[in-house]
Formats: sequence, C-alpha cells, structure tokens
Amino acid sequence: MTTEAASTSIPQQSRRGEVPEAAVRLGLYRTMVLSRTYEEAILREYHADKGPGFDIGKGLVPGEMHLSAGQEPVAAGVCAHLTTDDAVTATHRPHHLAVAHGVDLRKMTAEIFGRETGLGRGRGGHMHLFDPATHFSCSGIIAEGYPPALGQAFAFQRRGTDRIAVAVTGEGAANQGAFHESLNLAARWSLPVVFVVEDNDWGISVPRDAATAIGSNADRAAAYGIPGERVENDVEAVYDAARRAVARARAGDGPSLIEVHTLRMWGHFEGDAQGYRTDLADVAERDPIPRYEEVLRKAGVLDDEKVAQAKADASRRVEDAVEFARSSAIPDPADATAYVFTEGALR
Amino acid sequence: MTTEAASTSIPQQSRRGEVPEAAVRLGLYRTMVLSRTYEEAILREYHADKGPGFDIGKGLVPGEMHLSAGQEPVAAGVCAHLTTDDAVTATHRPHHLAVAHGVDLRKMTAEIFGRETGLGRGRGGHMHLFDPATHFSCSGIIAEGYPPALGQAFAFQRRGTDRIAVAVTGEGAANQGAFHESLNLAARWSLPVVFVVEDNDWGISVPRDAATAIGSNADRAAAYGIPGERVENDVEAVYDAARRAVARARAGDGPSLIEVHTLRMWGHFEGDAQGYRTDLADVAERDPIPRYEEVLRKAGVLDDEKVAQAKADASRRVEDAVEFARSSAIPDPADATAYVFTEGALR
Amino acid sequence: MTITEAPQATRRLTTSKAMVEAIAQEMERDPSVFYLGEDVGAYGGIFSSTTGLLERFGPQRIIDTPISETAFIGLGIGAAVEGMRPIVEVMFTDFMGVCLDQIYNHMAKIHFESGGNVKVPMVLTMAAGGGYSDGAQHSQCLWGTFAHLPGMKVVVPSTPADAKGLMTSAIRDDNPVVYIFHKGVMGLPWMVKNPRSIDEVPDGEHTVPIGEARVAREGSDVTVVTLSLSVHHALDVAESLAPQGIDVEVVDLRSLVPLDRDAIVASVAKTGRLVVVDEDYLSFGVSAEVVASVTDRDPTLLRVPPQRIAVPDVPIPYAHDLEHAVLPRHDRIERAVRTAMGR
Amino acid sequence: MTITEAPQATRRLTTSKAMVEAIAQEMERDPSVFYLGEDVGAYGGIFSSTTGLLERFGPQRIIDTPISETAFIGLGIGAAVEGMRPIVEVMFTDFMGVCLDQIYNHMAKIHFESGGNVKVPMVLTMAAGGGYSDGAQHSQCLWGTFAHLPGMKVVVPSTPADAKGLMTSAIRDDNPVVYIFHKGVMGLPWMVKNPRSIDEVPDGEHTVPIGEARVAREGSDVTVVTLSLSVHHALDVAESLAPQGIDVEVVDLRSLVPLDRDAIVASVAKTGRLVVVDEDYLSFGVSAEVVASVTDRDPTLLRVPPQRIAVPDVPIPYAHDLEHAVLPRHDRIERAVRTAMGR
Ligand SMILES: Cc1ncc(C[n+]2csc(CCOP(=O)(O)OP(=O)(O)O)c2C)c(N)n1
Ligand SMILES: Cc1ncc(C[n+]2csc(CCOP(=O)(O)OP(=O)(O)O)c2C)c(N)n1
Ligand SMILES: [Mg+2]
Ligand SMILES: [Mg+2]
Repeated sequence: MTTEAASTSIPQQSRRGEVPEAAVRLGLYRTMVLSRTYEEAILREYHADKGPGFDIGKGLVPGEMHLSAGQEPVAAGVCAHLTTDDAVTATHRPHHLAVAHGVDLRKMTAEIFGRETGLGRGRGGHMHLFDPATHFSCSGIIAEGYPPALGQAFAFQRRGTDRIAVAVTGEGAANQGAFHESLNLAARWSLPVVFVVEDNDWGISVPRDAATAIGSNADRAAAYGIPGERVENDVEAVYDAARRAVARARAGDGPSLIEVHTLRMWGHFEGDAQGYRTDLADVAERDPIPRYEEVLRKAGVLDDEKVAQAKADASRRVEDAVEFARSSAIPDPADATAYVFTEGALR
Repeated sequence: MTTEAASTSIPQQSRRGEVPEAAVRLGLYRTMVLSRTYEEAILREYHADKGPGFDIGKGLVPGEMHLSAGQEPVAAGVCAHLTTDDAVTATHRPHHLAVAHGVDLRKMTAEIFGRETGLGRGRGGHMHLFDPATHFSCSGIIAEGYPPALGQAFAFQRRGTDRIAVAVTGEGAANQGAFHESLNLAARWSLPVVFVVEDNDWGISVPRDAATAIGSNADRAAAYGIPGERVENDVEAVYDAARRAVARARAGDGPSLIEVHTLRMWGHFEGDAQGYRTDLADVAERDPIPRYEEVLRKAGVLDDEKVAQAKADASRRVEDAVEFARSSAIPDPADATAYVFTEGALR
Repeated sequence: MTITEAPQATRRLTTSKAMVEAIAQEMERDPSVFYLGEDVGAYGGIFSSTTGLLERFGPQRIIDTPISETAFIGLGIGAAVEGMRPIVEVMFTDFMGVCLDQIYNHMAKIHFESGGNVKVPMVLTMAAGGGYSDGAQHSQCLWGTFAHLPGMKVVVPSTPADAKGLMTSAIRDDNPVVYIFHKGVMGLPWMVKNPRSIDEVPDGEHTVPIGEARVAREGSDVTVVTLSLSVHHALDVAESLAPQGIDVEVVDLRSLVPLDRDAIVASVAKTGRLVVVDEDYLSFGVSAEVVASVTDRDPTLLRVPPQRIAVPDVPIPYAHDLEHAVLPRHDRIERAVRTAMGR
Repeated sequence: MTITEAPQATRRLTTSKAMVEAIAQEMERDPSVFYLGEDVGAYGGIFSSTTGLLERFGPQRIIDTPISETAFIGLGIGAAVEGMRPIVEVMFTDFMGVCLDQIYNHMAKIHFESGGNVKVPMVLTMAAGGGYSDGAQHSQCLWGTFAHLPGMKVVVPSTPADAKGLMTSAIRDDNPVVYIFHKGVMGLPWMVKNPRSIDEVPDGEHTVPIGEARVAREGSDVTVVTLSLSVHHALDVAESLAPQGIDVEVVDLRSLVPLDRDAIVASVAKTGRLVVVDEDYLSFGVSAEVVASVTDRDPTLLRVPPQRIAVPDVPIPYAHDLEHAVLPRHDRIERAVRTAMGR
C-alpha cells in the first residue's frame, strides 16, 4: 500500500491468523473507506447527466461503468502488502484496486472523465487505466489481464528483484482459457505472481454455480501445484492470506492463488436493473465496511472521531480528484489519431 | 470397437482390474496390430518418393505426417467400449484412433493420399479426417478438438440417447485454454464425454516436465469436480479405466478424464531427427505390442498361429486400403474452389 | 405476380424485437434450434438479442453459458455437425480474439475439409460498434476480419425488417453464418437511436436472401455503399443534401459474404461517383474491397477518386469527442459526398 | 555519399540464417532481448528461426514454452511493458485464433489506451504460407488480418537481406512489430526452394526501415505489387517474360503496416497497369488495399482493370494439385500480366 492510498504506512507483520497491529487495521479501514467514497462519487457523476431517461453515451462520464462497492476487502487486504514497485493488473472493475494500490486519484479520475490530463489522455477510459508510476494496468477482456502480469513478474524475476505482480479477475473469469494457461506457466516458471479471484457470486447475470461444478476456485491451485486458499469477504482474512502469498512470491517460491468470496453490492454495471438477482435482501447487512468498522470500534482501534476523519479525508481527496477531472481539458478531436504508434526506437 | 476395426466382436464386461475375457484380449491385440501395420505402411509410402534429399511437399503422401506408433494401447483400450454411433475426436496424430474406431480404411487412406475418393475428397488430409459414418473427426490445432466434442455430446444428450463423445489430446495440449474451458463446461452440464490425454512425454521437442509443474494431468480432474485417472501404456489398464469412464458418461453422470502415460516411438513428425530426445534407448523394449503379445501368449490367448493371422489380416486390409488410395483419382484442379459452401438450406 | 397476392401485414418494431421474433418463429418451427451464450437467459441479452425467449422456450433451449467462448462456440459446432441448428452469441465482436480459432479454423473449415460431407448449420451472433464511449475493447466492428476468412457467410443488417429476414435465412442456411448487429441499430431504450431503428416488419415468415444488397435510397449523382448503422447516417445525409440538388444513392450491403458486387457496380455505373462508409478500420477491410469490386470490372466507371470513410486505423478512443472524430458520422459522410461532387 | 564510404561486406546466406543473425546480433547488443516460443530451444525453431541460438545464449534467453500461446504472448507483452525487448514466436500464423486477443486487444492497443505512456516494444514472429500440402490449418498467410487491426506494425520479408534488416529494425522499434516469414523463403533444406532464398546479406549491423517498399525489379510495362514468397515467383515470371518484350516492374511491399502507398502509386503512375499478387485470401485483404491505394489518389492511373491474384476465398486444400491451383503461382501470375498487357 502506498502513501497515496492511505496516509499511514503499514508495517509488514503478523503471523497466520494473528490480528494485525492497530496501525495496519486502521490503514485497511481507511483504504476501504477511500475506495467506497470514490465509487460513490463516480456513481453520482456517472448518473448526473444521463437523462432524460438513461443514455449510456451521455454525460461527464459516458460508457459502461462497473463499480466495486462491496469488494473493498480484496483491494485493501492485498495491496497492503505491496509497494508501487509491484505490479497490479485489474479487470473491467478496477477502481478499488487502483485506489488501494495508490494510483494517482486525479489522473485516474480525469481518465474516467475522458480528459487530456488522464492516465491515458482520455484514450483509455474506465476499463483501461494504465499507470506506469505504480505498474497498474487493466483489461476489459475477461481473464486476459492475467497473461501480461506474468511478463511483469518475469521482468522482475530476471532483474533479480523481489518485486511481484498481482493479477486479479472475477470468478467468472476462472472458467476462461487464459486463467488456466497463466497459472500453469507461472507455476512452472516459479514466477512471482499472486493470482486473486474475486468471487462475487455473479458473472453479470450468471450465478457462479451455473458456470462451474466446483465450489471453490482455490481448489484449482492443485491443478498447477501451487497453494490455493479461499477466504470470506473480511479484510483481515484477505490480508492474512495475501501476506503468505506475497511472501512466497517475493522469496522466489512462485505463484499462489487466493479466492475471496466477496460481494457485488450494486449492479454489474450502472443501468443493470438486477432483475435476475436472488441475493439482494441482505446486501446492506453484508456490507464489509460497517462490519469492519464495528470490529475496530470494539477493538478500540476506531472511535467516532477517527471514523469521521477517515471519511472526511476520503471525501476531500475524492472531491479534489473529481474537481480536477471536471476542470481538465477535453482532448482535441484533431488529435484523435495520435498515439497509435510511438516515434521512438532503441538507438 | 466396430467390426471394421477387428473381425471379432467384443463383449462389454469385466470389473475394475479384472482380466478381460479372452475374446476381448484378442480383440485388443488385433486392433493394436492393425494400427501399427497401418502406420508402418503410411511410413513406407510417405518416404517412398520424398527424395533426392527430403522434400516435405513431394511424393504420394505430402505434407506433415504425425504417426502414432507406440500409442496403440490408448486407441484400442478406449475404442473397445464404443460403437460407431459414438463420436471420437482426435488431434494431429489421429490414425490409431481412426483405425480403432472403425473409420473406413480405404477412404481414410485415400484422404491421406489426397484422392477424390478420400473422406474429404482430398481437401482435408491426414490432420483433417472427418467421417460422418463413425462420427470421427480431428483438428490440427492443439486442444481445439475438445470443444466440438462437447457439442456432439450435447446433441446426443438432448436426444435422450446413451451415445457419448470421446475427445483425445496430447499432454502438451493440457496446458491450452481450450482444455480447461471444455472440461469445466462438460462437467457443469454433465455432458457424456470421456476426455483422454495421451501423455507421450513430449510436445514436439519440449518434455512434459518443462511444460507443467504437476506430475499427472489426471490431477486436473479435481479442478472440475470429475473423476480423473492416470494409467500406464498397457492396453488392459486403458481398457479398464475407459470402461468406468464410458459407463459413467452413458449413465448420464457426466465426463471423466483419463491420462495414459504412453510412448511416442517415432519422431514428432516424419523428418524429425529427435536430437533433443533423451529417452530413446529403451524404446524398443517399451513397445507395447510385443509386451502385450507376451502376456497373451503366457495366458494362452495367443499362439504363433494367431499372431501370424492377426498380422496377415492386418497386412491384407492395410495393403488393400493403400492400393485403393494409390489407384484412386486425383482431384481435378478445376474443382479447387468447390465445397467452401453447401448449397443446401432447411426448407 | 397473381391477382390474389396480398401485401404482407406489418407492424413497427425495433430491430432487436424483429431479430428476436425471427428467432422465436424458427424455434417454434424447428425443435433443433437453440440459443446459447452469456447472459442470454434471464438477462435477455446485453443488447436485447434474446429478450423474452427464456420465458417462452425455457432453459433447455435458451442457455446461459460460463464465460468460455471457445468451449461454447465449439459446442455449437459439434451440435451442428450432429444436425442441430445452434445460434451462438458472442457478446461483443471485440471478444473474437479469445475464440477465433473455433470460428475460422473449425466452424468455417470443417465443411471444406470434409469435402462437403459434414455440414455446420449454425449462426454466430455478435454485437458490434461504438459511439457510446465503451473504449477500445468494446466498440469495434471487425466484420472485415470475419469476411476475410473463408467458409462463413457474414451478414450485417441495418433495418428491423432485414434483421428479421436475415436471421430467418441465417438459421435455415446449411452453412455457418456470422450475424453481426450494431448496437446502434437495435433501438435500445438506453442508447441514442436513429428513428430508423424502429420500422415496419412483416408478420409471419419473412426471409431475406443472403448475398443481396439493397438500394436503400435511389439517387443519380453519387453512390454511397455502406452497411449497418452507417446506412442510417448515410440516409440522413442523403435527405439533408437532396434539397441542395445532390441526389445520393445509398446501397446497403446487408451481406459481406457473399458480397453483392453486381449491385455495387450497377450503382457506380449509374452515378460514376463512389463513397464507401464503413465503421470498421480503414485499411485492409471492407472499404477497399468495395472499391476493388468496381475496379475489377472497370476502373473507368470511377469518374472521381472514390472516398473511403472509415475508422482511420486507430483503436477506438474512449473520450466522446475523440471517438466521434474517428467514427464515420454525418459530418464526415457529408464532406465525402461533397468532395466526390466537387461542391 | 563520401569518398571513403566502402561497400559493406556480404556473404550468401539463407533467409533463415540471416534472420537468426539479426537476432543474435541484437541479443549481443542488448541484454533485454530474449526469444520465447514453442520448440525454439533445442529444436531451433520448426522453421529454423532460432537455429543455434540456445547453444549461444542459453535457456535463460532462448526459452521453450508450454503450448499456451495466450499466456506466453501475454508474458511478452508484460515484459515489454517493463522495458524488456521480447521476441515471441507463434509457430504458424494459423494459430493466431487461440491467442489473437493478446495480440490485437493488448499488444496492439496498450500504447494507445495509455495515451502513449506505456510502450510495448516487442516482436511477434510467425511462419506463414503453404505449398507443401500442410492443409487448411497450417498453410495460411493471414497477414491481411494482422494488417487490418491497428496498433501493430506488420513486416513480411522476402529476401535474406531484408529478413536481417527488418528483424534488426523490428527489435529496435519501440512499437509492437509482427514479423511474418513465409516458410518458402527461409531456404529450408527440407522444402522446395527458390534460389532467391539464398542471397547476399550484409555483415554486421544492417537495418531496413519499416514502411518502405523495395523495387525488386524495375520495369516499364506493368507493375506487380507483391510480398513474401510471391516476390520470388513474380521475379521468375518477369525474367521469363522479358525476352518476349514484356517489361515487368516488381514492387516488394516488405511492410504492410505502415504501407508504402507512395511506392505503389509511383510505379503504377509509370506503368499504368497493376497486378497484385498475394498468398493471403482474396477478399477484404491486401490485394484490394493495394488497388485502393491507387484509386484513393487517382483512378485514372489504371489504364486497364487491375488484376488481383490471391487465394480465391477458399481454405487451403490438402491435395497437391488443388493447393497449387489456388495459390498465386507462376502460371496465374503470368496469365495476369498477359491479361493486363492484352497479350
Ligand atoms: C472474453 C470476454 N467475454 C465476455 C465479456 C463480457 N463480460 C464483461 S464482465 C463479464 C462478467 C465477468 O464476471 P466475473 O469474472 O465474475 O467478474 P465481475 O464482473 O463479477 O467482477 C462478462 C461476461 C468480456 N468482457 N470478455
Ligand atoms: C495452438 C497450436 N499451437 C501449436 C501447435 C503446433 N504443434 C503441433 S503438435 C504440437 C505438440 C503437441 O504436443 P502434444 O499435445 O503432447 O501431442 P503429441 O504431438 O505429443 O501427440 C505442437 C506444439 C498447434 N498445432 N496448435
Ligand atoms: Mg463475478
Ligand atoms: Mg505429447
């Protein structure tokens, strides 16, 4: 976790199942709050100008929008073990991971707003956030973000560093060919990768049980001879599993697979009426952030003031980013064909 | 196994590990001999006219040629449980399976010779043998023969039959995406498929251990919640494992995975000097056919006369097919653009 | 024509409803037809390609799949080989890269490789196109790629009636047919739409022959050859230029494979001026093939250089203004027509 | 030109040796270059693209992969993103269908999507082409498909010297470059070969700029625009027709992306007659784009209809005579030149 993502730096400690120290716990909480605050702001901006009715191509933030509310424990728990020298690859649903990994919020938001100041100068958009500063990237093609992560890990390995790559997909993606090929190759070459599957029970409208006969993708780790672990949507459980996986990768012992049984609180994308969804009744109860807040309050790590401060800090940073994006220049249509190729070549 | 493949019909019997009855054993032996005799004839014809030197495009049988000597136990052991109503899908190395499944030897050989009387009128060639009469097909793209087999199984299932599809690949193919997707989908939909992996230790020049970190692809069955079994290159072991898998599929209980640790006696393709190969010393000893012959002689199932008869019968049938192919018409170049589309439509 | 022939009854439908109607009618008619894909069941298709079909035909025939395009396209192929008539949906053309092998090396080649002995009567549906900021991996047309690879027919309807008629023909065809619908022609409630995405559709059985272009508007001055959503734009431009005395003929290809080269040549022979409008990438695609269809016959038919209006070999940009700058929209079409006319 | 400039030393090499030489020189020069693919190590590449490299550079830099094209192309992409310079081999272009997503949605688009902030300096090598009865799944060229999809350069050498020069340039280019070598130009001992597959190759550093066509033979009567193995055939035909007073100019494209349209137009402006020879499929491919490159400028340059000699939209047949009937070989090229000349 980078200073960008949270203002406290988190010591790397604790053993299996051990409760992390207070600073870590506070950091995890703050990252989750920041991420949720971010998604709420994007939600608001996205819908602000879509009417009358709902026109997906209209407004400050046009196009498909996949938000991550409910899945913050994955991002916070995993990225807490990383620095911005490590790579993170996300999917069509990338914001929580970008936030937790410390991608610059202004540039990221400007990209989502399609502005010249964005990470990709407005060319990429919300599914295509590339940040060389933090080695963050994503892909909108299911499971196809995994293979490039192998190459980042390969480069890190070849250079003799202990840097690692974290590659994330949804549980629906675990049934794609690229998932299989990536785990096999990474395992055989002992690449420093942590594969993370966010099982939010749904691949758009298709329940995970309709898509595979097995109960846990962690069981698939055995097909590659690597460790696999499935944890519930509890940030400390994720943190704990990720600690082992990250340590293994850094030590040169190869990849691991972690599946988190997480929660998609909102629609697959904005505009999704979720008529197919049978598990909406207790979503609010299952929200991982109030739950964790409760735990930390009981443990004395959080109190009203700290909660308010976390939320205020998050809000300030997010609104600053939104304001930056909103006031940034729109790309000039005259440059629409730029950036296909770079002029450069090795001399 | 069809009457085409062997002149004796084989009763479907025996329990786990039980020795099959004599007629079955004789049938298995005869199928292997037929298959080996076939490959030896193709080998001879292939090299007959490639010179001076070796020009892959020359001769009666041009192009790449992947022969199956040593892998006969897989074909004989599996296909013994099938009728020609069942589907078999093979790879770039398809002959043993086609022979064992009862594909017409004349039409198959004519196809390999590129003749108008061939299965595909000379359009397909040795990697593209399609026989609607026996539901046999193949593909030259690694692992991509699996997915269509799912569809054949799906059609059989939907029509309420107990017909099944057998899909075969090499161990190298087990690291391809299509392998994973196919097993997952077949498992989830309980499709009547038997997946067979021929582990001949090599994917061209790459040893299996360089391609995956696990020792047995049968272990991958667990990733889909289906049974998996690995057996050695012994036709009765294959027969036994296939019996269970076929019964399960016919009963509507879904797919299984069988890996056979088999032997590629010759080069990957003809012309392969095999300089990379470290395991050639004992190939003759590991030849499964003399080994099985020995077993059956000891058991009194075979004697000199029966062996001679099996070889003579095989030789007669194979040479008849070769003669048929050799004397068949070469396709007319004026028809080179035919058969892209069929004129037909549902009325 | 006999005296008793009555005009077929019609209603106004969106393109998506027309497409679904064809599928439903064929499913009624033939129990071997089924529909397979991601989110085609309860969701009804992300772009409404299957709305209501699950309710009507049940989960045995309207089937949600795992996100395993290679496996489920292959499943369609195998089922077709065994005599069923699958319709398989790939949610976006953009995703062809994860499953192209099944499409072009299997679906498209088995019939040929078998010397005509094995048929693969299946339909592969895909949504295409941009215009709503879905970025470089969700806005491509790519029909030129499918059309380049032999062994599959490729149809690309622009109107509700053609969407129905071509779907019916595609399902009944004994060959594999790739059926590409632009999201912008479907008449979706949540996307900006051209009024042409709702139109008269014949009741009952309605087929459109695959391989015949349609003159969407007759004109004498300049020929615009185009397809899919760009037909709507081209007609808008034609209507706006008519009062200025520029009479545009609009040819809707409807099918890329087979390509109706006669219709292209006939129109250019009449007008002497050619504008090709294509939302796929410019180079090595549809626009050049249309031009070559003319020059193959007679380059002197072209009185002025043909104009090719397509995506200028750039991935589709996300930001609205950038995207609209690279798409072949009204402004660029109008400019091209004026250039061809020298005004 | 200065008086001290000495001609570069050359030796006669096969195309494959020239290609390997470029790779080896660049690997010496830059430790971040490595080569990845199936059977590229001990085997030396099925079509001799890496012969001897394992012995020289060891298994850390000449790396055999599992049969997992999607994974290992992706690995190349990620390594390139982190500043390495991978060369990744897909054994046959025909296999692109199992890994095209990594190629066209990732390798080719990341630079654009990142607004130029992330570079992907990698080379993707592939063997292409038929002529030796390898059937419909192992004989395709498909370069038109790669050239259609934006974001990657596409080079297709025909001579040993260009194979070296383009490989050097491709490795040094900061963009992804698809490098397609026809098996028939490699000079393999086990395949019929044109004498042109062994030729002079400059010693030492040798680069060929990507995007510049080469006039392989000057002529005044008719322009043959072609690439790869067909260049050899076209030169043979040109030589055989010269004594008959037909003076053929042969333009070797060498690069499809960028396409040297100026060179095409300049030649046709001179001869007025165009024959395009392409071993890829006819429709929606290279041949039409070459024609359109001319008509985009000026259709009146074409004094007669251009001839397009390509694979006539049929999968490559296995049987020798059928295959040779659909390939663009000497007989068809000669007929086309004669038709263009009206003799
Ligand atoms: C290859 C491919 N197929 C289909 C899609 C369309 N699609 C986008 S998101 C999605 C569901 C993904 O489910 P999952 O992997 O569980 O991720 P989640 O959306 O639940 O985070 C699908 C099918 C795609 N983007 N790429
Ligand atoms: C997708 C794809 N990649 C690569 C190849 C080239 N190729 C043909 S056979 C082969 C090795 C296959 O190994 P295995 O699956 O073990 O089968 P075997 O040849 O040993 O029977 C390879 C790499 C191919 N045909 N298809
Ligand atoms: Mg999910
Ligand atoms: Mg093998």
